[in-house]
Amino acid sequence: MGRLPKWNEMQEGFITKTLSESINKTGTWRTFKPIIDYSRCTKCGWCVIYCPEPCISFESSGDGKVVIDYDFCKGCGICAEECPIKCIDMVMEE
Amino acid sequence: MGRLPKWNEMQEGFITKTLSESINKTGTWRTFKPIIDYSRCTKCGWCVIYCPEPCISFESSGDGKVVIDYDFCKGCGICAEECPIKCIDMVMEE
Amino acid sequence: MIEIRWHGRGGQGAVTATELLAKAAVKQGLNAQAFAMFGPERRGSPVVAFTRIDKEPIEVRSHIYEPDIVVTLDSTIINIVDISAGLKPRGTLVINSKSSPKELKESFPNFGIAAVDATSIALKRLGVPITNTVMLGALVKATKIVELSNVEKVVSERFNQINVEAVKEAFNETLMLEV
Amino acid sequence: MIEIRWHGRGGQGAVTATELLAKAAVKQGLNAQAFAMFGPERRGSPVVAFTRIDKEPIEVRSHIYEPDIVVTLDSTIINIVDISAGLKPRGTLVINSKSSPKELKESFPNFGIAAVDATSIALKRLGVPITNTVMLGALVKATKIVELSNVEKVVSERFNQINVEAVKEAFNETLMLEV
Amino acid sequence: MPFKNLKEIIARQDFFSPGHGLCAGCGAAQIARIVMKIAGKDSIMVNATGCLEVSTTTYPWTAWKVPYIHVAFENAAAVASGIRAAYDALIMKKKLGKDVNVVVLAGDGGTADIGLQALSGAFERGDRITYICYDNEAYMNTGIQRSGATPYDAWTTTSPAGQKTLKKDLMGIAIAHRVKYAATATISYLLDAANKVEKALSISGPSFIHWLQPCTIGWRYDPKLTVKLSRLAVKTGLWPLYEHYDGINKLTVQVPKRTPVLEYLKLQGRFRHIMDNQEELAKIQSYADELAAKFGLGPVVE
Amino acid sequence: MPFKNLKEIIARQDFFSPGHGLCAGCGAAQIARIVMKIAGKDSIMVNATGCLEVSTTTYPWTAWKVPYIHVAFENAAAVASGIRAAYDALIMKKKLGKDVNVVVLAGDGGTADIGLQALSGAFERGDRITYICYDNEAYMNTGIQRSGATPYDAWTTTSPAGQKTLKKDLMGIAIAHRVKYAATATISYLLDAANKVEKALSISGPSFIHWLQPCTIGWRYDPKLTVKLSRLAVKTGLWPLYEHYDGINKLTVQVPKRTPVLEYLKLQGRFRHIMDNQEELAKIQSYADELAAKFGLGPVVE
Amino acid sequence: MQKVEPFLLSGNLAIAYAIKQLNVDVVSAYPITPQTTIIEKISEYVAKGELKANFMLVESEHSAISACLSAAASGARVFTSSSSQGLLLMHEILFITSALRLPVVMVVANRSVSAPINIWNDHGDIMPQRDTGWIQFFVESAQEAYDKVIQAYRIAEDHQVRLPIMINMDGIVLSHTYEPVYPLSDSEVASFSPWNLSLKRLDPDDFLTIGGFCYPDYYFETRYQSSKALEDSLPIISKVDKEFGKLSGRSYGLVSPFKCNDADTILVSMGSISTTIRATVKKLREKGEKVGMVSLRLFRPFPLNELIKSIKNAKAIGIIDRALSPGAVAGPLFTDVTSALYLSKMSIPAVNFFVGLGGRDVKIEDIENMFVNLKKIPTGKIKKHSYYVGLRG
Amino acid sequence: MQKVEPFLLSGNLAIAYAIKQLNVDVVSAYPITPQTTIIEKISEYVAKGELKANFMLVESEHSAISACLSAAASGARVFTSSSSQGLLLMHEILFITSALRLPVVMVVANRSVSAPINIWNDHGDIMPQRDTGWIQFFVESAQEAYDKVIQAYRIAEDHQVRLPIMINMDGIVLSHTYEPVYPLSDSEVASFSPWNLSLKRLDPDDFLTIGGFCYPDYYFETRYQSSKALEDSLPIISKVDKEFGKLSGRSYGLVSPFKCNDADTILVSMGSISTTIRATVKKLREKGEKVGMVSLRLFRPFPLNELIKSIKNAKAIGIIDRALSPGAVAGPLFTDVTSALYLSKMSIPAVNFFVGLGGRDVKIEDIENMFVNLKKIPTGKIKKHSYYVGLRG
Ligand SMILES: Cc1ncc(C[n+]2csc(CCOP(=O)(O)OP(=O)(O)O)c2C)c(N)n1
Ligand SMILES: Cc1ncc(C[n+]2csc(CCOP(=O)(O)OP(=O)(O)O)c2C)c(N)n1
Ligand code: SF4
Ligand code: SF4
Ligand code: SF4
Ligand code: SF4
Ligand code: SF4
Ligand code: SF4
Ligand SMILES: [Mg+2]
Ligand SMILES: [Mg+2]
Repeated sequence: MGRLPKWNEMQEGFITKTLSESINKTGTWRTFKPIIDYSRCTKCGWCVIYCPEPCISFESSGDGKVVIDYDFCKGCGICAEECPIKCIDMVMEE
Repeated sequence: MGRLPKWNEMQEGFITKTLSESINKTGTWRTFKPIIDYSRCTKCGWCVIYCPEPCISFESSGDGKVVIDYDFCKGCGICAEECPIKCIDMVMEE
Repeated sequence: MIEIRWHGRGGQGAVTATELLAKAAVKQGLNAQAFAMFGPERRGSPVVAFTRIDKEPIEVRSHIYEPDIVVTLDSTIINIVDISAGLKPRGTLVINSKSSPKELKESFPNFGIAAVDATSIALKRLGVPITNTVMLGALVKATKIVELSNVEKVVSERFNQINVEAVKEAFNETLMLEV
Repeated sequence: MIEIRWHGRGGQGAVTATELLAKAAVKQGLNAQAFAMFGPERRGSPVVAFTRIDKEPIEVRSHIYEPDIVVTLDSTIINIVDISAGLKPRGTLVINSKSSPKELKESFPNFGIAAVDATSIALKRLGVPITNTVMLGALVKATKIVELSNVEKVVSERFNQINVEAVKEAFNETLMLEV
Repeated sequence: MPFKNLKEIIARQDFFSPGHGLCAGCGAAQIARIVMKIAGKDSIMVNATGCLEVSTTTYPWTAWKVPYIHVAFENAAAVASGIRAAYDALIMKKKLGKDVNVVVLAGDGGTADIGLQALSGAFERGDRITYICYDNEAYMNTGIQRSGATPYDAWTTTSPAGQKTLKKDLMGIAIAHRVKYAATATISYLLDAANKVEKALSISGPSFIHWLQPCTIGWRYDPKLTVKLSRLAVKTGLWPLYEHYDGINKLTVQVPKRTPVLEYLKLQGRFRHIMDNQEELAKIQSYADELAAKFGLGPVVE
Repeated sequence: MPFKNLKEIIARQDFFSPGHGLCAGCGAAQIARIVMKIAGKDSIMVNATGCLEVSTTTYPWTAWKVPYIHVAFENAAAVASGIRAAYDALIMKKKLGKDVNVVVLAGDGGTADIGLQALSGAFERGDRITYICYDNEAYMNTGIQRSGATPYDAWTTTSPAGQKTLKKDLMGIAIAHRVKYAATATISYLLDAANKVEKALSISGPSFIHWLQPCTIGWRYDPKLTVKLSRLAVKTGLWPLYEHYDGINKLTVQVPKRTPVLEYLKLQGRFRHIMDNQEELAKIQSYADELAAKFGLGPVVE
Repeated sequence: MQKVEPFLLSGNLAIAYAIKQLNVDVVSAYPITPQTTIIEKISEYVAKGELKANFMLVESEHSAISACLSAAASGARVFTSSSSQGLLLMHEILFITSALRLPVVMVVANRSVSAPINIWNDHGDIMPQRDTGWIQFFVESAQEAYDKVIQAYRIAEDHQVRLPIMINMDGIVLSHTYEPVYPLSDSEVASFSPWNLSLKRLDPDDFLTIGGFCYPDYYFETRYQSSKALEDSLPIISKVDKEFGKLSGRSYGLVSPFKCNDADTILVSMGSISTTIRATVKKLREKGEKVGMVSLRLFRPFPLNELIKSIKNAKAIGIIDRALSPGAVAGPLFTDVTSALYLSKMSIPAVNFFVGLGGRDVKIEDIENMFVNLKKIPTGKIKKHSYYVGLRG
Repeated sequence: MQKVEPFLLSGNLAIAYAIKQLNVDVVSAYPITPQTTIIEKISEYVAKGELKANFMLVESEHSAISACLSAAASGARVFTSSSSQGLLLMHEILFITSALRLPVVMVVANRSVSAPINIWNDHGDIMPQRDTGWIQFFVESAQEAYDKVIQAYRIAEDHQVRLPIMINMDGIVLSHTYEPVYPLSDSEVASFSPWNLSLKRLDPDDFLTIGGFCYPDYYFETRYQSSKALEDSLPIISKVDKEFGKLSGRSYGLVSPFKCNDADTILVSMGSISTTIRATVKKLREKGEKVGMVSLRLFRPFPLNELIKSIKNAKAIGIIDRALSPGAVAGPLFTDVTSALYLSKMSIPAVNFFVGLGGRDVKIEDIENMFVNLKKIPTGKIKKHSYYVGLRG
C-alpha cells in the first residue's frame, strides 16, 4: 500500500476518486477457483452478468471468449452454478 | 395566581396535577355570550356534547336543565349554531 | 425614550399595531423597536405588545415594565387586565371604549386619558372589530409621538385607503383628559 | 505475559479461537485478554485476532505488535499476509499447512515452527473447513501455554465432543521444529 | 356494545377539563373530550407536540384528568409503545394488576410527517395502542404551515399560492401496514365516531383513527362553524366515513346525495384564492367524485 | 425501449468496479452493477449506511465510477431529494445544463425502518428520484439483526427463536403514497429487473423498486446459491414480480406452476429451526398462497 | 454610508430579505417557533417569483439538513434555519456537514430546549452543538443578522474554508422584534457574495465518492484536517468582515470590547443581551463606575487571543451563560473562557452568571446587580462562582 | 471476596448478564456497532425465558430512547444501549429524559462519529452529550462495566436522584474484548438493586401530567431543579459505590488517582485508556520516574474536588481527550479540567493530548512520550498546549 498520507495530503472532505480495481485485489480472498472449460463454453454470457464483482468479461480482442480476472474473483461459485451448461469448475486453491 | 413558586417548591420532573378548571377561567376571552332561551329548550343535549371547553352540562339537581358555566365559555357560538331549534342567542359582552 | 405598552387579544393585531407605529417613527428619522410577549396564545386570550421610540439607537432589550403610554385595542380588556400596572406617574392611557375619558377617569385617576370608540369605527369602516390601525389614530392624537401623516403612510402601504380613513376618524374622534 | 496473534479469514472463527484460549487460561487461574481487529470485513477477507495471557491482571490494552506466538487458521493465508511480521526473535509460528515444519522453515528461518494439516482434520471430523478449535490443539502442543485438558473443557462447553476429538487429533498430529 | 344515542355518550364521565387554552371553537378540544369519555379513567393519554398539547398542559395546570404524557413532536407512537411495553411487562411479572388503554392524540404534522416513522414501527410491532390523528390539515401550533395532510389548493403560510400536492393518504398507509383496525371519523357524526373509538380500544393490536378536525384559525372561518364544516366535509364526499377491519373496508356513513364541494370550500378563508377559479374548483370536485366512487357514495345534488 | 435480451444488458458499460469488499457471492453487488449499467454515466448514486455502502467505499478506494454520496443511515431519500432540488434549481437558473438520474440504493433497514419517513417525504413531495431498496431481509452490516422486512419465522441475532411478525409491505406503503411507479425485482429475472430500472428512471416523479437480495451470510447458505435462491423466491410465490404504474398493479412474471416454499426455505440456515415444524412451514406456505391469489400466480406443483 | 431610510424589519424578515438578495438556490427547512417566519417569508418570495429557488418544506429537520447537505454537495447555494428541538434533531447531520466540508448556511433562532417545552429564548439549543465543527456567529441585532448572512456565504464558500456556518440569533428577542435595518442593494450583495460553482461536487463529468467508510488508518487525519480548517478560518472571517465594513460602513470584529481598557469589572456575553449590557455600561460609566463589557460575535472558532486581549486588565470578570450544562464545572461559555484564561496564564477572578433561561427577561437592574457583585469579588468576600440571576428560590 | 472462577466475558456480554440479573422490565434498542452484541444477548435471554422482559427492537434510536423514557414513566425498570450515530440521533430526547427525571439506564459503547463513518473507539459520540443532564460514568474494564450497571439502577431509582444514567464503555476495546469478570450472584444483585415501583408514575389511580408547556415564569426554576439534582447526586453515587464495595470487594471512587501524591507529572484520562496508562506509570515508576495518573470514573456530575485534590501537587499535567471540539479553546475534558483548576485558583501547567481518535491504537510508548513531554513543560521550553498523538503530518 505504500506510505499512508499525512493529514494535509488527504483530499478535503474525505473525498476519493481512486477506484477499488486499481488497488484492492480481492482475489486473495478466494478458497475455490473457477476454471472455464472453453471447449464447451457457448459464450452465452450468464457468468458474465451474474458475477458480483464483476470480474468476468468477454475479451474484446481475439475470439471474444469469456475471461475471468483472478485478481478479483472471490471464488463465490455463482458463475459455475449458473452456467447453463456447467462448463465452469470450482477448484480448491493451493 | 398568587406568588410564583420557588425552584424547590415545584414538583420534580415538571409534573402537575392541578386542573385547568381550578385556576384558568377562560370566560374572560369571550366577546359574545351565549344565552339559552329555556322556554324553548328541548334538553336535546347537542349543545352539551359539542361545546369544546366543555362548559355546558345538564344540571344534576332541579329539573335537569342545561347550564352554561360562563367562567369558561369562550363564546365560540357552536352551541348556538348547532342547537337544533336555535334557542341559544349570542349576545355581545359589555 | 418613549415606551408604550399595548393590550389586546389574540387575533386583534397588537403586533401589527406596534410594528406600524415603529415604522411611522422610523419614517420620520427616529429609532424604534417593536415587539410582543409571544406565546402560544390562542385567539381571544389577552396579549401584550410593546413599542420603544427614541432619537438615539435603542439598545435595551428587556420588556417594558414602566411604560409612558398604554394603549388598549379591545374594549373589554380593561375589565380583566390591570392595564395601568407600572404606568409612569402622569403617563397616558389610550383606551378603546364607548365611555368618555371622564367616565374612565374614575378608574384611573392618576393618568392622562384618551378614549375613542374604536370598535364602532372599525365595524363601520372595516366591517370587522379589528381595531389595531384605528387605535393608532387615537394614540397619535393623544400623544403626538409620531406625525399622523406618517401613520397614514404606513397604514396605506400595508392595508388600504379605508384603513387610513379609519385612522383619521379615530384621530378626530378621540377625546382627551389631562392628568 | 505471553502475546499471541491469530491470522484467519472472515468466517473462520478467529475471534472464537482467541476467546476459547483465554477461557482455558482463566480456567487454570491465569489472567487473559482476547480481542480482535474488528471491522466490516466480509467472509473470506483476512482477519487478525489477539490473545494475552499472564499471571498478573492485564492492564495494557493496545494491539499486539510483537507477539510471542503467531497462529494461522487458514492454509492459504501465508501466501497473502506477512504472518511473521513483528514476531519476537525465537518466537513460534503455529501454522495450518499440509507442508511439514521443515518445508515451512525455508520461508521462516528464524522462528520455531509447528505445523498441522488442520483443514483436513476439520473436514474429516467436522465436515467443514473451520479450523479454529483444531488449531487450539496445535497451539497447545507447540507452546504449552495452557493445559490441553482445559482447552478440551472449553471446547466441549461451547461445541461438542467431535470438536474435542479434533483438538486432540491436532494435538497429536502437530509436528514441531525448534528455532 | 355500540353506543345507540347521544344520551349514552353524554352520560359518560368527562376527563377533559374546561379552562384549557385552545381557541374558542377548536375542534381538537371536541375530539379530546369525546375520546376521553369513551376511553375512560383507566387510560393513559399521549400527545405529540401541537396545538392540543401546548394549550391543554400549560403549567401549572392541565386539562387532563387521566395520566398524561408529552415528550416531543415526532415520537408519540414510540412513547405509547413504551407505556404499552411497561404495562405488559409489569402485568406479566405480576408487579401490577390493572391494565390500561394507551391512547395517542397527535396532529396531522405529528402523524403524517415527522411522526410517521415511529407510527410505522408501532404498527409493525403490533403494539396494542390506539393512535388517533386529529387532522386539521396543517401545522397550526406554529402558525399554519403546510403538512403532508394539507389538501390540494389550500393556502397556508408556506403554500401562499395554494398547496399543489394531494393530501397524504394516512388510512392507505395504515392499511398497508396491515393494521387490524383503522377508521376515519369526524365530530359531526358523533355516534359513528364514538363507536369507532370504542372499537379501536377493543383491538388486540394497534388501531388507528384518522379524525378530520376543522380549525378556525388555520381554515379561516367563524368559530361557530366547526361542526358544520365537519359535516360538509362528509356531505361533499371529501371525507368519507369508513372503517377497515381485518382486511376489509366498509363505509359506515352513507351520503346518498352529495353536496358540491364549493359549499364546503367557500366557508373557508384558506380557499378564498380559488373561489373564482373554476378550473381549480373542478379539480377538487373531481377529487371528491373519485373518493365517492371508491367508497360508494351517492351523486352530487346541487 | 425495453431490453430484449441479455446481450443488450451486457453491452452496457459498467460503472461498478471490482475490488470492492462485499462478500463473495453478495447479491447486493449484482444489484449495484445492473442498476448502474442501466442508469449510466449521468447518474448520481446515493447510499444509506449498510453493507453495500461500507464495502464499496472503503477509503482510500471506491467501487463507484459515478458521483457517489453517503451521508447517514436514515436519510438517503432526503439526500437524494437535496440533489434533485439542486440540479433542478441550477438548471432552472441556467447555472448548469445537463440533468442527471438521482438513484438511491438503500437496504431494507434503511428503507423500511429508520429511513421510511424520509422516503415518505420524498414520495409526498413528488421528487424525481429513483429509490431502490435492496432487501436482504435484515440488518446485515451490523451482523444480522431483524428489520421490518425480516420474513416470518426467520432467525436473526435479535429474533433467535424466529421472527414473529410478517414482512412489512413496502410496495403497499409506496403505493399508498400514490407513487407513480413502483415495482418488485430480483436478480434471477434479469430482463424484468433491467426494464423496471429503465422505466423507473423515466418517471417524472419518485419511483420505487423493491429488490429482493439473497445474502449468503444472513440467510446462511452457500454463496453459489445467490441466484438460485432469488429464483426460488419467485417460483414459490413468496416474491411476486409485479409493477404498479399510475394506479394499476400488473404482474410482470407469471409463475404457472409454483414450487413449494420448503424448496426455498431448506436451503437457508436461517430457517433451519423450523425444518421439522410442519405447522410453521404450513403457515409460510399459506402466506405464499395468499400472495399467489392476490397476484394471480399458478398453483403449487410438487 | 448608511442609506437615509432604513427598513423596519424583524430579525427573521431581515434574514429572509438577505436570502432573497443572495439568490440562494435551494432552501430546505421545517417549521419551528421562533424560526418559522423566515421560511414563511422565503416561501412567499419564491411563490411570487422574487427569488428563483427550490423551496422544500420537508418532513423533519433531519431531512431538512440532509437535503441542504447534498444540495450543497451538488454545487447549489443552500439555506436552512431552525431552533431548539429542530436543531437538536439535526445533531447527527451537523457533524457530517462540517466533516464533508460543505458550505451550508443555517440561521438558528435560539430557543430553550425541552423538557419542559418552552418557546422562548436562551442558548440551550446551540451550546450542545458547539462540538459540531461549524463556524458559529452570535448576532446582537436584526441589522447584524442581515449583515452576517451576507458575510456567511462569502466565508463558507471560500475555497480555503469550505465549512458550514450557523448564525445564532436570539429567538423572539431578535427574531420577532422589529427594528431599523439598512439593507445593501441587490447588486452590492451580488458582487460581495457571488455564487461560484464549487470545484468538488457531485458531477458526472468528474466523478468522486463523498462520505465513504474509514478505517482507523485515516480517521484521525481527516478529522484533524477539518478541525484545522475551522481554526484557520479565523483570519478569513476577519478579512471578510473588514471588506464588508468597507462596503457597508458596518463591521463587527470577532469580539467587540466596550470600555474595557480601564474597566475594573467586565461582563462577557454573546447575542442580544449584549446590547442591554452595553446600555447599562454607558449608564454606569456616567455614574463614574469603571465597568466594561465584551461581546463575542464569533463563538467558533473561539477568538481566544482577541478575547483575552480585551479582558486582561480587569480585576474581575463575569461570564454570562444563557444555557446550563448540568453537572459540569460551570456553564459552557464560562468553561471556555476560563480555560482560555488558564492557558493564557491569567488569574482574574471570574464568576458565572446564568441569565435569562427560557425567556426569563433580563433587565438593566439585573445587569447593574451583576456589576455590583463583580465589584465585591476582589475583596474576597464572595465565595460563590455561579449566580442564577432572577431564579426564584 | 472474589469467587474462585471468573467468567470470561466481553464488556458487552458482561453488561447483558447484569441486565438479566437486574430483572429489567423493558429493553428498547436499535442495533449499531459496537453496541449490538449487548442487545443480541439480551434478546437471547428473553427468547429463552431467562429474563422476563419486554424486548423491543424498534425502528430507530430515537424511538428506542423515547420508549424507554415512557416505560420508565410508567414505572418499569428499563434499559437501552447505543453508540455513535445512534446516540446522536437520541440527542433531543436525552435532554427530555433527564428533565423529566426518569431513571433510564443506558450503556454507550463509545465510538467515533461520522463523517467519515468509522466503527472504532473514541469519545466523539459522548462528549456532545455532556450537557444533557445525565449522570455519566466511564468504565475501564468489563468488570467495571458490569459493576457500574448494577450500581446504576440503585442510583437512578433513588428517590433523591431520579435521573437517567449513561455508562460509557469504550467500543471494541472493551465492548468486544474478553476478559475475566467476577459476577455477583443473582440474589446479591436483587438485594443490592431492588426494583421499586416509582411513586410518581403514569397511574390511572392517581393521574398527573408529565411534560407540559412552560411559560418563562417557570422554566428557569424547573431546569435549575434538575440541574441541582444532578449536582446533588454526587454523594449518593459515592455512597452506593462504597456499599457495593462492601458487597463485592470492588469499589471505584469518583476519580481514581494512582501514584499521584509525589508525582511531578500526571496524566488525566477517562475510560479504557486508563489501564494502559496505569501499566505505563508502573513501568516508569520502576525506572524511578515520578509519574502519576488519575482516571475519572465519573464525568457528570463532574467530581471537581476529588479531581483537584489528586492533581494539586503536580508540576505539570496532561489531559487526555479522545474527542475533538473543533474551533474550541481545547478538547472537552481539557476545558473542563482547566476550568476547574482556574476556579480552584491553581496554575499548574497543563497540556492537552488528543489521543486515539477513530480507533487509532494507543501504545505504551505513546504514553511514555506524553510523560516525556510533560516533564519538559516546567522548563518553559514547550509552547504548544495541544498534541495530536499519533497524527501523521
Ligand atoms: C423536532 C421538532 N420540530 C418542530 C417542532 C415545532 N412544532 C411544534 S408543534 C408543530 C406543528 C404541529 O402540527 P400538527 O401535528 O399538525 O398539530 P397542530 O398544531 O396542527 O395541532 C411544530 C412544527 C417541534 N416541536 N419539534
Ligand atoms: C442512526 C444509526 N443507527 C444505527 C446505525 C448502524 N447501522 C449501520 S448499517 C445498519 C444496518 C443496515 O441494514 P440494512 O439497511 O438492511 O442494510 P444491509 O446492511 O442489510 O445491507 C445499522 C443498524 C447507523 N449507522 N446509524
Ligand atoms: S455461463 Fe458458461 S457457457 Fe455461458 S459464457 Fe459463461 S462459461 Fe460460457
Ligand atoms: S467465482 Fe464468483 S467471483 Fe469468481 S468469477 Fe465466478 S462469479 Fe465471479
Ligand atoms: S342544543 Fe338547544 S335545545 Fe338542545 S339542549 Fe342545548 S339549548 Fe337545549
Ligand atoms: S359559546 Fe362555545 S364555549 Fe360557550 S358555551 Fe357555547 S359552545 Fe361552549
Ligand atoms: S389554531 Fe386551530 S387547532 Fe389550534 S387551537 Fe386554534 S382552532 Fe384549535
Ligand atoms: S453480509 Fe450479505 S449483504 Fe452484506 S456483503 Fe455479505 S452477502 Fe452481501
Ligand atoms: Mg395540524
Ligand atoms: Mg438489510
